[in-house]
This record gives sequence, C-alpha cells and structure tokens, in this order.
Amino acid sequence: MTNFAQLFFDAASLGGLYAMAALGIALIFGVMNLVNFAHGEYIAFCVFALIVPSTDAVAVMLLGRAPALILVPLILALGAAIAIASEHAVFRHLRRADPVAMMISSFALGFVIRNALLAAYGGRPKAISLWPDLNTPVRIAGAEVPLLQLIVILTTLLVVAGLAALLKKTRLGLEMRAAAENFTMARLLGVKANVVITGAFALSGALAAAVALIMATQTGVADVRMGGQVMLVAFIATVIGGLGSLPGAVAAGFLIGAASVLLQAFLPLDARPFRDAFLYTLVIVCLLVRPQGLFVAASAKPRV
Amino acid sequence: MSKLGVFDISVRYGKVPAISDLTFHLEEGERVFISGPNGAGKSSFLNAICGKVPTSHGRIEMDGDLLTGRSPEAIARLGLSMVPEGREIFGSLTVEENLRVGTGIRQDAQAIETDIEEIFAAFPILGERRRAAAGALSGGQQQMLAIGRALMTNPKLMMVDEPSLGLAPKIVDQVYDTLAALQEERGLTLLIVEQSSLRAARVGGRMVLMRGGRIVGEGNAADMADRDALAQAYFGNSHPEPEAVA
Amino acid sequence: MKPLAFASALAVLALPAAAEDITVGFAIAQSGWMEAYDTPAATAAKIRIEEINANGGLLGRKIRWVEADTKTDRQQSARAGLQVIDEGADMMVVSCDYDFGAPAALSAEAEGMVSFFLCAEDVKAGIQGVGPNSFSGSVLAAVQGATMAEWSHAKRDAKTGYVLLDTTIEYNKGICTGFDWMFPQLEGTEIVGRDTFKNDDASIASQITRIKALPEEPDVIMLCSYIPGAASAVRQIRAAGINSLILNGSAVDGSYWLDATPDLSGFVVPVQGSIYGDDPRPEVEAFNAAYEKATGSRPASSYAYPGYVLMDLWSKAVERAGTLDGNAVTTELEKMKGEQTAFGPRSFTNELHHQNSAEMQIIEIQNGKPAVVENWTISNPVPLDVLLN
Amino acid sequence: MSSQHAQHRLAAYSTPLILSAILLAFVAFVVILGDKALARTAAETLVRVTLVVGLWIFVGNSGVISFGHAGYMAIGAYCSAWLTLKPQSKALFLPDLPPWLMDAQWPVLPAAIASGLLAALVALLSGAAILRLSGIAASIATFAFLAIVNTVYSNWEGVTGATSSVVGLTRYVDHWVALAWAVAAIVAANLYANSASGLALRATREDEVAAKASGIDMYRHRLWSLVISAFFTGISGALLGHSIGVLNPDSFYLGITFISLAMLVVGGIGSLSGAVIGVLLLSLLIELLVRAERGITIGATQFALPSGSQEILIGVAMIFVLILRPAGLTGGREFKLRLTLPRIPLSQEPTSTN
Repeated sequence: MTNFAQLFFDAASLGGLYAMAALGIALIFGVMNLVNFAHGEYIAFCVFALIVPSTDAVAVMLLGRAPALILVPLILALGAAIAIASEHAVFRHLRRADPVAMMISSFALGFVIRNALLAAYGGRPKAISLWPDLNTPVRIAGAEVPLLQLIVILTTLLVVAGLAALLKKTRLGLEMRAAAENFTMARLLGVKANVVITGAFALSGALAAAVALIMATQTGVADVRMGGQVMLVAFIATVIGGLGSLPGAVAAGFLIGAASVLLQAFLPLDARPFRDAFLYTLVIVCLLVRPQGLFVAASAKPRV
Repeated sequence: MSKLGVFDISVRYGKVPAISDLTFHLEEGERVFISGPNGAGKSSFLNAICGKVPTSHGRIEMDGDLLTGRSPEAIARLGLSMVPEGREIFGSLTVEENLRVGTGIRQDAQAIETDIEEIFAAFPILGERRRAAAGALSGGQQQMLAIGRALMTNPKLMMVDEPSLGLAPKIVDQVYDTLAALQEERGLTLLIVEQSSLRAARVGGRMVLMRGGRIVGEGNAADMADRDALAQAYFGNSHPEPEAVA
Repeated sequence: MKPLAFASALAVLALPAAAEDITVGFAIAQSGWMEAYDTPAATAAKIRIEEINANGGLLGRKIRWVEADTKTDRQQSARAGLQVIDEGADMMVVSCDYDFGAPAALSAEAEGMVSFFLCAEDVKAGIQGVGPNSFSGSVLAAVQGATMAEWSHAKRDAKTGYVLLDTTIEYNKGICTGFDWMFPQLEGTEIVGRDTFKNDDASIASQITRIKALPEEPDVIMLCSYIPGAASAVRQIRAAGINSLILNGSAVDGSYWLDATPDLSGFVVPVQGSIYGDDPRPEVEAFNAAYEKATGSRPASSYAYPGYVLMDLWSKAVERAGTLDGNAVTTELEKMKGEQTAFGPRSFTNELHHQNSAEMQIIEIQNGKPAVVENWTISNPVPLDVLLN
Repeated sequence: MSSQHAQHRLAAYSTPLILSAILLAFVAFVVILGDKALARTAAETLVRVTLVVGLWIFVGNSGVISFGHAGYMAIGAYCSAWLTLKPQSKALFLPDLPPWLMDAQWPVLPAAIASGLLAALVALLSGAAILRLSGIAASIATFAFLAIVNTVYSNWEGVTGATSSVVGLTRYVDHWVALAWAVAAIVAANLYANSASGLALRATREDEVAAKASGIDMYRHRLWSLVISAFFTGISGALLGHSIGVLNPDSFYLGITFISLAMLVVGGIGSLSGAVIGVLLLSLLIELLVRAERGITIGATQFALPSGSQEILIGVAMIFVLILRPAGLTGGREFKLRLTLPRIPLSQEPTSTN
C-alpha cells in the first residue's frame, strides 16, 4: 500500500537521528560507566543557542544568522564545550562514585540546564527559521522526500564513518576504544584518563549538537523539552545494542527508528496511538532474548 | 637507593585490611617472586604500587620519585608497567592495537615500530595474528600479548601478576623463558607474583612470602623451594600450590 | 524553619488591614512552561481589574490581588490554591490548562468560592471537572474544530478532510471532536483518512507518507495539535509538498512561530479576537493598545483575551448579586445569555460553564502574513453529549 | 551469642521506631503552625515518603535501579479511582469499565489496599519477565515497562479516560492519613529487609556471583521484593490521586520517576533511613526555596529569589550532595538505638552495608 522507497527514507532518517544520539550516549558510557541523562539538555541547549536569549514570544536569531559554513562548526564546538564544561563541573568529581550516583547527578544537571533555559528564554516554544530551503521535496527512487531527509541520512553516514575513522586511525581513538573496554587497564598503560574522558565528552557534545541542528531544521522550533524523547530512545538503543559497543549503538538506533516508522505505517488506526507500547514491548523482548545486547557476541558477558 | 622502595604501607577495602604496615625493597635489575596463599594480599600489593588502589598509610618510591598519591597513568609514565592477573587484554582491539595502547607515553616513534617487530619476533604467533581481534587468542597467547603490551611502554620496572594462572605447564615454561630473556636483554627489574615456589626456583631469583597482608619470609627462591618441599613432606601443604590446568 | 514561620505569621498579620478590599487570588504558573500561557491572560485580567478600580471599584470597594506560583506542577497548584485562600481571596483565578488549574480550583470549590480557569478549553474546566462554582473564561476546543469544519465547507468548498490528531493532550482531542461532529454533517463531505502522532515525535515522516499515499490530496487537513508539535508538523507537511488548506485550533494563534515555516500559506486559525490590529471590533484593538501600554508589547496570541473576559463577566455578576458569595454570583453568571463583552457575546447555563458556541474571527495566513478573513459563528452549538462523548 | 543476636535484631527493629518518631514530630510541628498550605506540603511529603520507601524495598535491597515504579503508582492511582468514584461520573467519563467496576463504590481504605494489591499483581507478572535480567538491562526493561503503562493509560479512552483527566476523587488524604501509610510502609520495609528473603537479597547486591554460588535464588527474592515494593508504590499512587483530586497519566511518568530516585539516592540508597531522610530533606529544601521565591523577610530586609530559581538551586544542591557524599547523606547507615551492652566487633550488623 505504501511506497516502499518512501518508507525506507522515513525509517533511515529517523533511525539516523536516533543512531547519532545513541552514539553520544554510548561514548560516555564506554569510558566512565555514566548514563548521561543530561544529553537531551545538551541538544536543547544547542538549539537555543541559535536564538537570542529573551522571554519575548518572537525569536531573534543569534548564531542562527551565521552562514552554514561558520554555523555548523560553531554549534558543534558549542555542544562539545557544554559537554566538557559539565564534565569539569560535575562528573570529574564523581569518578569514584557508584554509577547510580553519577546517573542521578546527570539527571540533576539536566534539570539545572533545562530550568536555566526556561529562565533565559521563557516557557513558550520559539520558532527558528534555519535553512528553510532544505525542506523542498526532491524525487528519488520513485519517492518524494524532503531534501532534509536525504541530508539527515547522508550526515548520519558521514558522522558514523568519520567517527569510525577517528576511532580506528588516531591515537586518541585507540586510547578511547581501549578505555571503553577496560578503563583501569588503559590507565595502567599510561593512557591519560582526563584526555580520554574529555575527548569522549567533546565528541558526545558535538554529536548532540549535530542532532540539535537536524531537529531544528526539521521541526523549525526550539523547545526545552525537545531533546528528551530522543535521549530516552538513544539510551535504550545503547543498551539493546550492547553497552560499550559503538557499532551496536548505531545499529540499534537505526533499528528502533525503523521499528517506530514501520509500526506507525502498518498498525491499524485504533492501535496507532499505542505505537510506543508495541515499540517498548519489542525492547523488552530484545532484552530478554539477548541481555548482553543485539550486536555483541553471544559469549560476551553483560557488563555492569 | 633501591629501584623500588615500599615503606610501611597499609591498604584497606572499607574496613577490611588487605595489607598492613608492609615494607619492601627491590634493587635495580633484580627478579623477585612474591608467593603466599590466596588472600595474602599479593595482588593488593601490586595494585598499590601501580596506583590502582590507594594506600591508607605509608609511601612508595621508585628511583626516588614518590608514587604514592599519583594516578596510575602518571606512575606508568615514570616507567612502571603491569601485567595484571587475568591478563586483561583489550579483546575488541587487534593484537597490534593492544601493543600500541601503551606507546602513547613514548617519544621515540621510530623505536616503537622496531619494538613491535621485536615482540613479534619473540612471540611469532602474535605476529601471525597481528590483525586478529585479541579476544580470539588462546589463554597462553593472551598472556604473551599482555607481556608484550607491558613491554611496549618501555618500562624500567615490570610487575607480572600470576603469569602461570590457568596455563598449561609447557606454556608457563615458555612464558618464563621469554621473561628471563627479556630481562637479560633490557636490564628490566621484575616483580612477579607466583604461587609455586618450585616454579620460582626453576627460574631463579629472590622470593618473598606473604600471608595476611604482611611479609612473613624471604630468601633465595631455591632455598625456599627446598624448605617448602620439606614442610610438605612433614606437615602437608604449607600453602596451596594449584597445579596448572590447560 | 524560623524565617519560614515568621514569614507566614507576617502574611496573616497583613490581612486585616486590607479587609475592605475585594481580593482576587491568582493561583497561576509564574514559572515552568505554562507560564507563557498564564502570564498574558492574567495580565489581561489585571487590566480589567484596574479599569474597574478606576471606575469606582466593585460594590464600592477596590479590587486587589494576591498571587501564588503553581510552577506548572499539579501538586504545587493545589498548594497555591490553598495559599491564596489563606491570603484572603474572594474568588480564584487558576491556570490556563485544566490539569494544572483543577487542583487549585478544587480547593476554591471546597470553600464555596467562584473560580475561573484563565483559558482552559476542555469541558471539564467547569461543573463537570471541578464543581458548580467553577467556570472558564475561554471557548471550548470543540467549538474551534466545528468552526473550522463549517467555515471551510461554506467558504472554501471543502469536501474531503483529513484528520491528524496529536494524542498528547486533551485539548487536541477536543478540537478533533468538534471537527468530527460538524464536518460529516455538511453536504457532500467525506473524511478521507486519519492518523495520530505525538507532540514530541522527532519526525512525522510516516504520517506524511500516508497522506501522500492518498489518491488525491485532501481539501483540508484538520491538524489538532499545539506548539511546538504543530509548528513542526506544518513545516514537515509543507516540506513534503502537500498544499492542502491546514485547519487548526486557537492554540497555534500568534505570529511568533511563523518563522518555522517561512512564507506559509493556506493555514487557518479560529480566534476570539485578532492580535494583528485588524479586528473588526474597535474594543478589541482598544484592549490590544491597553495591553501594550501595560506590558510594552502587544499580546503574542489571542490567549490573553479570556483573562479580560472572565474578570469582566465575574464583576458584572458580583454587581448584580450585590454580594461576593459564591453561590449567589454563580446564579447570576448562569443567568447570562448572550452577555456582551469586548470579544463577543457569552452565555452560561446551569449545565455548562463554558462557551459551546462563540463568534470566532477566522485568521488566515497567506505568504507568511496573518490576517482576519471573516468572522464565523457555528450554526448550532456543540451539544453537551458530544462534548462529553 | 544468642543474646548478642537478639540484641542486633532489637537494634535493627529500632530503626522504624526512630523514623516514625521523626515523621510524627514533623507532622506535629506543622499542625502547631496551623498553616493550610504547609499542612498540604506535609501531606504531600508523607505521600512521597510512602513512595520512596516503597521504591527502596526493591531498589535498596536488590541494587537494581528501577525506572518502572511510576507505572505501579499509576496502576494504583487509577485502581483507587475506579473503585471509589461515583458510578454516574464513571458512566460519563469511563464508559468502558466492566459493569461490576462501574457500580463499585468502595470506602477509601479498602480501595487503597486493593490498589496496592493490583499494583503488586502487575509487579508479579511484569517482574516475572523483567527480573530474568540484571544490571542495566533490567533497569532499561523497567523503563520500557513504564513507557508501556504510560502509553496504555494515556490512550485507553473508555477505561482510564486517556489524556483526559479522571476527576472527582475525594481529597481525603491529609497529613494524618499520609503519616499512617508512611509509617506502615516504613515498618513493612524494615520487616522485609530483616527477613530471610531481604537478607539474602542484600547478599546478592554485594556480590551477585558469590551469592548465586551459595545457592541463593536471586530471581525469587527479587521478585518478592518487587511485589512488596509495588504494593506500597501502588498505594502511594492512590494517595497521590486522592491528594490532588485529579488523575492524569502524565503525573506518573518521567518527572516523578526521577525525583523519587533522586530523593532515594541523595538520602542514601543503602538504607531505609536514607530513603526517609532523602525525602524529608529535599522536600524541606524545596519548600524553603519556594518560600524564598515568594519573598522572605529577615529582620528589616526583604529578599526574594527570582521565579524558577528554585528548580535550578535544587538541582545544584543535589549535585553537591552527590559529589560530597556519593553514597548519600546517610552513607547507607541506619538510625538505630545503641544498646549499652558491649559489642563484638567481628560480627557485622546486618543492616549497615554500603
């Protein structure tokens, strides 16, 4: 009934968004066992950085006015900066703490960022006109898709490939992969904890910024709550993908995006509002079938 | 000044003491075995030296530099390297990548490449599987990799925690032969946890006996082994000596 | 604990001095996301209070107000209600949304006090969800949906409609209820499809794919949602090249979000009054001017207006009853049938403390510019059983 | 030796006594002040004590973080609404309820207990699947459970009213009712923690592998603790509903999940005292900050915090506590009466773990 190509683009673009967010969460979890619930607020923060802080209803563009060539690196740097800053201010002091205490403090940090944004920008969602031209439809493989969807898919592939190259080819990447697997052992070999952790936070923050740019372009609005839903899905993706496994996080992100799109497309109307209930039931089933994660070797023991 | 000086240290986990008021010295180029029953504090001792667990009391020095209070990476950078119990290789990294993790503290980029080739020469099986995931190696191969990885930091002092654990006797011989050869070649100082005094005697060196978080005996490994054999003959096993399994 | 006890002791002491005044208690959100809706409406109510005071007050007494912050939190709302009661409120104004206003309104109800929701548009915001002394200053969501259905059929010849419902909050469902009640009654019409989404969905691509899979683009899409989800949905619908007329509820009024879809056209909103300076009724523009004078800017959306309306209606009822007593004032309010206000006539009955029919201004956005195109009152009020379905 | 043992038991059982006394003193203080809004704050705080103590019964003993307890709360809250609402209002707003439920009009106390039982039953069924997992996978599964409950309750028009609020709940929960349930929860939590099952479960928390090796059936004990935990969590949901007067699925989602976990962790996840203290201190701090936002007069000077700063400050305070005391304010210790007899240092107290 529905065009197959169209469905593919819908699934791939949503999945790409989730995959990028999941990577951001998995990177930090890998190096310090922290489930960073402030990740959603990093996304919101980057979106709001596009506009002038003011509680007025009409948003005035701040960074959003800059040309893309400057804007994109600037926002990515900003995302990295807030992530690094939060590591310095909060998580650095909690390295010896239990993962639960770290998780709750990340939630508290998110709460602080969200309310600070509310105080600075007011509770009313703001409109953002970021690259409206990307929302023109193009025809491809028999489907008519907004240009942005293609860009999201391409960006995800680029980001994932870029990150893979960085992890595979650079010194920092090697140290991060080693640290993700066994942090203490890496330190015993002289790998500097601070460098690796700062690197992980910077990358994670930049990924949040990339998600923020895509969401802002796609939805055209800025709202303090906008990162929350993506963050939760991403969090789930990192677990069912296999904690500590970056390729697993990406794959699971795509999988959840695809499942969500397929459920929306094929559930009967009366069941469609229950879409998320079906989705989360699938999540529980995945966990029960493969507690160690879908995309890691079955022999690997579940971590934590 | 000794290579490693441990002065009156204590380590505790919560309220449970693991090491109490321990003092110990290690000379340049020496090879020392630490032996003792399970729970004697052998691993805690090594972990305290390398900075993995904090000491509650006392100080540790290497070449006159204070190690106490430094992070593990800072200690590694001073020239101390560790082959931990259970090897802890990075299973998802390739064999070669495992070797390269510890090279970040070295400036001599050229020498790193030749060192890697040297390790592959010493352990040919690692060279054959340099691109394979380290997790796929057998236990003995992983032990070799862990030793190679520790060597790649170009250490002055290397600590090896139970290299024979879980390995077949033939493999253990091979591991010790390699360690001895490497020590010869590089002038390494070695501190090895080894439960079997017989094994230690065969390799040769000083031997320290720990029990209940303290050093309770010390001497030439060969003498200690004789004493053990005697004790065993008269009183049964003085400390457990697990026979290796493949 | 000491300063706390001390502060509350002071608050109690402060009361008797002002016993001559009439006290309006605002238990509204001054922080959190509801604040954006509550503050403009409360400001409008205060403008009406100042006007009444300038004209000699109510029952010869001055009106003053006390405020407590609900923080966009249900539990805090209940507490804020009790707090303004403690501070001597004679009537209570509560938050815009039913969920966040009701806990406070229930406290007012327990005291036999009249309470008004600032701009709640759910039928429960009144007798059905709070009690006999509870009212809302706004127009039911279902009326907005029904207005869209009837107007688009009459003026734009809409025959095929598509319903896109955001299931996140009850308001959205109210809009769609009104549309679903009215549209099929009209001649030659058909609802050709439906779908649902959630306000915070990162993308509604698959919902859009379903619309595009229709043999023909529908004449109208009834979008039952609110900002930000609505703005995001509109942007994605237009990005996919769908050009149907998009119908909405009042919640998306205001030009502040239009940047989300530059040069938007074919987008229609029903409102109680126009903020764009083109309302045919001069009283509305006079209010806009007064609002600008009080706050420094014009209202950001039509949601300021119900605050003014409710204070106007309540003060008239008090004047007629000659007392502040809750039941007496309610009786007077229920007698109002087509009572004129600056924003059109208002009626209450002993069954419904809400507007199930109202004169709405139809705002259409063309090339990114909103303007009043007509005014429209639905031919039949939305029946109570439809509202309660 | 047996007297030594008995003494430890006695000391362990003194914990609920001390905690109840603290809560009673708190209520007495509020009653003496006679401020309506403050009395309400007290009632809400005590409902939260019931919730967090309920949460602790599972999380504190098993060491598994649950994101799913707000789901049990929702189940309890709606169950109490089904049982206590007037039949005519149910016919109007919840038309798809089965006839026997439609006609039911139970007194509030049995309804509260039934709500707890329903939540416990759902916990038994959901836990039977979820608790086959451990660690973070189990936590994610509990979150998925919450999301499922929330989605179902937000869309099951004829039974839960979906996003439309359920209205007309009698607001009977004052500070005394809430105190009674909080004390009940504390006593039950203490009894469970000192029962064979509770002690066994805590052993698994310390060392899963060793406990399994010693033959402890972790799965069964976890399921038990979840069922008891869900019972009190369900009751706290019913209490919350009858305190606000209006029910909406949104009340039982992420907000309450995180704040209850935060209170537990800040107080100290390792002990029952931590659960209670976390709620009391954070609630008190929130109330003080809310009042500070409204303006406080100290001497001749009046100062007020800007609106919305309360949320920021409470977040900052939580971060500070966790940095300074990662194991929570109580550090996993219990309040206990110290008996004068000398203690043998070798035997570890069953409840002082961290």
